[in-house]
Amino acid sequence: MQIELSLLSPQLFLLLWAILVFVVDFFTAERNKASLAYLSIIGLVLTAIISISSKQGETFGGSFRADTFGLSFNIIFLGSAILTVASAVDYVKAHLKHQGEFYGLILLSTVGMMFLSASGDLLTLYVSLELATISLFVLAAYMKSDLKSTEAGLKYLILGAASSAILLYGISLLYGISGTLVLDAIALKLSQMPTVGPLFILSIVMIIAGLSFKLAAVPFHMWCPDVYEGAPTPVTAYLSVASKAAGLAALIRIFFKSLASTSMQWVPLLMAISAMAMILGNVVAVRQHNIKRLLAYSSIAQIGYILVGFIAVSELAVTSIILYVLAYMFANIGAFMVVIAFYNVSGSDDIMAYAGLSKRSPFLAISMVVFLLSLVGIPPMAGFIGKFYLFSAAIEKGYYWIVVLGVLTSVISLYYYMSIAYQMYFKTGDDDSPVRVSPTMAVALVVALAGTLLIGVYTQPVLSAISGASSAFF
Amino acid sequence: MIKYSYIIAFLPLLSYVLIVFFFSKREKTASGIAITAVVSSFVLSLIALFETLADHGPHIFEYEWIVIPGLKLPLSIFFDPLTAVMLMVVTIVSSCVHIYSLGYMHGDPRFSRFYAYLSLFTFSMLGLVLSGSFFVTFIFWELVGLTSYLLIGFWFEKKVASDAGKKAFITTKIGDLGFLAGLLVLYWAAGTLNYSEVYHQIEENQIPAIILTAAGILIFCGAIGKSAQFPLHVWLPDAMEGPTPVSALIHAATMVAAGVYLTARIMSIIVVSHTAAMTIAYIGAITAFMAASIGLVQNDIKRVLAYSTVSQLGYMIMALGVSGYTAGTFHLMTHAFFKALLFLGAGSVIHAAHTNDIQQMGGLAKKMPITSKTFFIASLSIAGIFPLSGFWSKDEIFASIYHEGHYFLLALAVLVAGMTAFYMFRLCFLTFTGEARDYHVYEHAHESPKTMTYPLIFLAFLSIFAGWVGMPWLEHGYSSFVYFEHPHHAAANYVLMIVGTIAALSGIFLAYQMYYKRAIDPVKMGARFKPVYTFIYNKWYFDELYMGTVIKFAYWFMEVLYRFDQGVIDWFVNFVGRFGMFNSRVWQTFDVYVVDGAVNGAGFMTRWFAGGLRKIQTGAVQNYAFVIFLGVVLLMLFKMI
Amino acid sequence: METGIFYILAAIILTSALMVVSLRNIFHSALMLILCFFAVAGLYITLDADFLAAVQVLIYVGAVTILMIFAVMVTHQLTGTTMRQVNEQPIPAALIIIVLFILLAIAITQTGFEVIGKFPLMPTVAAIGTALMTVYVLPFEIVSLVLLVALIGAIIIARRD
Amino acid sequence: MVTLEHYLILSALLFCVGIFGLLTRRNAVGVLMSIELMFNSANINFIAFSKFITPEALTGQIFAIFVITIAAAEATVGLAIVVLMYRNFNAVNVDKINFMKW
Repeated sequence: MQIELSLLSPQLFLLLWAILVFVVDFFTAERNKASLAYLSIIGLVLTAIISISSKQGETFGGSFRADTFGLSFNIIFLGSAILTVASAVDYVKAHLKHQGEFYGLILLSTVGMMFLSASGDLLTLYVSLELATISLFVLAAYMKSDLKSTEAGLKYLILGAASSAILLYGISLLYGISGTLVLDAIALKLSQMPTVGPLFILSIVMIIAGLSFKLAAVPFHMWCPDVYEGAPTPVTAYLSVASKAAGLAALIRIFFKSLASTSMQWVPLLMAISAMAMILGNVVAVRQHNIKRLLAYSSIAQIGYILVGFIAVSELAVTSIILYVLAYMFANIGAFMVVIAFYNVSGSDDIMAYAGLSKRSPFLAISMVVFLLSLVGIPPMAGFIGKFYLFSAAIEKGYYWIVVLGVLTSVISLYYYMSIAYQMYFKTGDDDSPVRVSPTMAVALVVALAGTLLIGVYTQPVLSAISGASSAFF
Repeated sequence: MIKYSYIIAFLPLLSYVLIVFFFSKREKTASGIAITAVVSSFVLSLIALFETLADHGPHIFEYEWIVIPGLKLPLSIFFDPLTAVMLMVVTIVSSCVHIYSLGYMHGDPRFSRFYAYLSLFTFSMLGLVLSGSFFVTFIFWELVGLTSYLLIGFWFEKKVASDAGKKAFITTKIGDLGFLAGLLVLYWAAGTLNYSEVYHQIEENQIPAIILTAAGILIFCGAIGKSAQFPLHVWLPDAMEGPTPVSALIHAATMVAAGVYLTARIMSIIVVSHTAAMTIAYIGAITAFMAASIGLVQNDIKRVLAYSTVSQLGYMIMALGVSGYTAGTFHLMTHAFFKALLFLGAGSVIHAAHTNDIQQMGGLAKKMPITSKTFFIASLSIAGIFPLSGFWSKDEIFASIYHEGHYFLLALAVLVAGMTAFYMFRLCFLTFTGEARDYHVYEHAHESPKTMTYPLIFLAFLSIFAGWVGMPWLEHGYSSFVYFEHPHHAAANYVLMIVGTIAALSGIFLAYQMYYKRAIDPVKMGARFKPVYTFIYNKWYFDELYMGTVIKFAYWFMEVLYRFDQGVIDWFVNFVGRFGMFNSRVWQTFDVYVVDGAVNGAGFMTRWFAGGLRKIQTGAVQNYAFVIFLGVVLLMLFKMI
Repeated sequence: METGIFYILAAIILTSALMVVSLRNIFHSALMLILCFFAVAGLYITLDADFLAAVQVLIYVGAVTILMIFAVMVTHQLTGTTMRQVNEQPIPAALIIIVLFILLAIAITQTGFEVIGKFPLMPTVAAIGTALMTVYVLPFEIVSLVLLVALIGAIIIARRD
Repeated sequence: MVTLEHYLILSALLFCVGIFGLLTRRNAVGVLMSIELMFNSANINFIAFSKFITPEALTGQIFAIFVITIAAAEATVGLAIVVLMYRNFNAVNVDKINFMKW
């Protein structure tokens, strides 16, 4: 078997860099630990450059595929890691111990996700998913003296392990039915079978359930609000984007590659989940007072929108999902960055505390509004383009009801997103001291803003970059 | 110029960026940049207009924007005579408002930001007009909504203002949902959202009529929201809490006109689908009448103008609904000028009097000669008095309704014209003439600075002459420039002209008697004037009866019995007053309980539902696990059974 | 003979598993877990997976359950047998698993597997070792990272500072 | 004769018992034990399929090795979190840890 290690260079580079971070951590004095964040950012940026410039192909007998699809998701993982780390510097310094390990674990989790998006068989996929997830269990409980963080870690771990077991059981059944773990071979085997049996349906339900846990799609979302609220906010930001994107990458790899011929069976399942996610996420968000919980429910709803893209098992579907996740990455991490910046000063995540933010920091307030509008899907923000693509994928297949539902629930989302804007702009708080934003955070915010607006206004370059992604499937 | 017409839109955007990033602290520079940008846009639009006069087009330019397999969305410009006219309207009114705001907003702590928002708004509006596809139109449409939200809520310290901003945003958003759904339907059927391609397919009968009807009505929902048509009109009167120049810009000339513009853009659907056409026409008619009747009894100067705007927009929509493409867009243009003038004049009055209540004004003409004269000119124009602008466009509307044979709508239109004249002159007389009713207000009143009065004079000029381009005797007038499919050049219908003028004059005369001469006062109702006015009132009476619905008839009948012994005049004056009050109360009740109720009710239901759903989140991790497995089992059952 | 062994192992596995989830004393549960894992290892032998049986005993019995018992010891004073050990949802849980089992059982019995009658490789140690170093070297490396992460994470979380 | 179905039914039963423990056991360590039972049932599947479906490729057995490793890693982190929870809340019963809800 020929092994071409150069295809793995982004993953291997980042892995080595993570170990470098752990090593440098030993020799860094406690007050200089922030430099590790910058070291990590450098590594992530370099990895992104290597990813873009490294060549494509497959190795390890098809277990590892470096293709445009994987590359697109790698950029999303790396982008969210960069933004997360950049926004975390002050927060970590103020609230967390073991700073070096914090950044190292984020890098290792990213490595896991990058292996995941490149995996060509179920074993590699499962193992790299666990690499990404176990790092996140630890990160969720990282604020050890904080009760909420501990509770978040516990809930995430128990439900995560249970979902992992369900996923595993589903994979074992799929393996039994097809006799192989390689995604291509499963597709071949399934297309030869005249009908699919009931066990196959149980296995896809279990696989969907296991991966939906990562996505936080209803009814596998229950961990999401609690963990988002309890985990350190940078971890929440990372969880809300990178972890979801990882779940999506796995879902697309499995369903669009191996199970494409049986889409009649699983599209209704995903639609049911999507509809529930849109309704529950948007409706329950209305009653939240903690901004992290609100964003948790909003992220549940966002997954509902993204799943709409799965209806059309087509090139448009892959492109639109990647585009939306990209838009979602900038907007959602951006929103969490504002939350972090505000928490660093005020120590509060209560929406009421945001009253008068427009006067305390116009920059934070307007950034928040831009991110929220992108999440609602208002032009010219990126979210609008993304939503438009997703919905046109559904229209293409004649699923009008889900588009109507998506649009209606978007209106509800407007209500709770705008209630944040209302607090910031039309209320006055007790405290009107200016909120200072550190330079690193400001740069990261500007990047997220630029991403949100540029994708919305000038989409074509992004589209042409990701248009090759669907060639891995069709 | 047409080829580079995007520059027209981008100049205000450039101004916005410059102000926000570089000149937010320097007020003079900021306003200078904004005014320069919008005036340059106006000059460029003028050049483009002349080019269009030479070659009607449509000129289409495409710029690649989003292209992937299965979906192509170019950024395109669709430049036809209507575009040229809209560009003129937007840039002229916007320029006036920019200049006027120098005086009106003087000393406001967020002066630069106001100019930044004005620029952004102008950019969005120009983009909306220039765009060559429904998709891009929708994007600018939303941007217009967003910036108008910022402008209405500009004085966000006032709770009413920020609430009004929200109400405007959310109410129009409801209409936008329909718009978006319509676009999806259209895209699904036609495979494109470009104006030219969609029109082409409709002409070739490639799209089934039923789908066109659905798409047309859904897209029109967007116009209902933005142009404040029944039943989504509720936001516009509230939006008067914004600064008055904003009202002039947004609620007179541009944003609310966007709905009319959009309706004109779907004219090819209207001519194919009778259902869609009649829906549009009757919604316009209902709006026109309802808003006019409410306008009769309002005392806030800006609210009268707001209801008047709603009513006039209904007029335009009604005209478009009966395929009066030329008429609707013509009235859109003339209305933009005189209504902007009215709002700016009202702003001038408020600036001087520091109150919005016309009952506290009176006699201001002596103190504010320019404002009062221009206000009278605009009122004459909106009332449709020969030979001012409003006369020609209103006549064109009558003619097109008459041409299509909708006599009921025609009668309604004439009635509304009379009502319009009445409430406008009621406003004029109460504000500018007679004795000062509040000396405190009167003493402090003064004429506004030149930055405010010059735009008034300029707009007064336009209010008189802009309509002359549409005189029916002109060989190459408006109707041979902006038309649908082929020029529709109707001969002058003198009967209609006279009817319209009589309606207007009757309204003015009634107002004159009631509010200037105080001849008819509900309190001092005497028999003195009985013989003079019976005739006039009886004519009105027939109009009303002709219009009447069952409720009105019942009300009239009750009134007859109740007022039997009080004489005809007394009875009739009361009838008119009561009817107006009753009518407006009915509509206001409708607003408060039905429309607002529906909006609030939806919110309440959501919150209640959310409260219930939220309780699933018990906090106990094993309950969560239970939900997960319940989900797994249910999904399995869902697929297995 | 073969059938008899299967049923005996199955009975041990299920009984001990039931005791794991139901015994009041968590320490006894841990001991039952060991028994269960041993029986599963026995089952692996009947499935011609000798290496797996060894791994099962080494890792599960030797490492995981010992860790569990260690954790039980650490948290000892709270694990008194007098406390109720079952939460308030056993009945819904029982309903769920019954339905799930019925579904699984129906599906399993209705599916025709393409069973291949060949005798599997024995012993498997060499073959598995080769496979892990060739075809499955990538997941093997990744899983070593998983262990690294778990190690770092467990130290960071559990240590007192 | 013991067929594939025998093993699968046994594994299904074990899986369900594991779920029952996960859903009802109050002690956090007990919950982790139940999850281990679920992992084991999946492993029984893998190895049974390995014998009956792909006797020569050993795919299922290899997968089972990875599952065991990952289960061990998850248990390690899980027990660490249980220790942390014991320290912070002075409790080991998971249903006591419900401060974040709604």
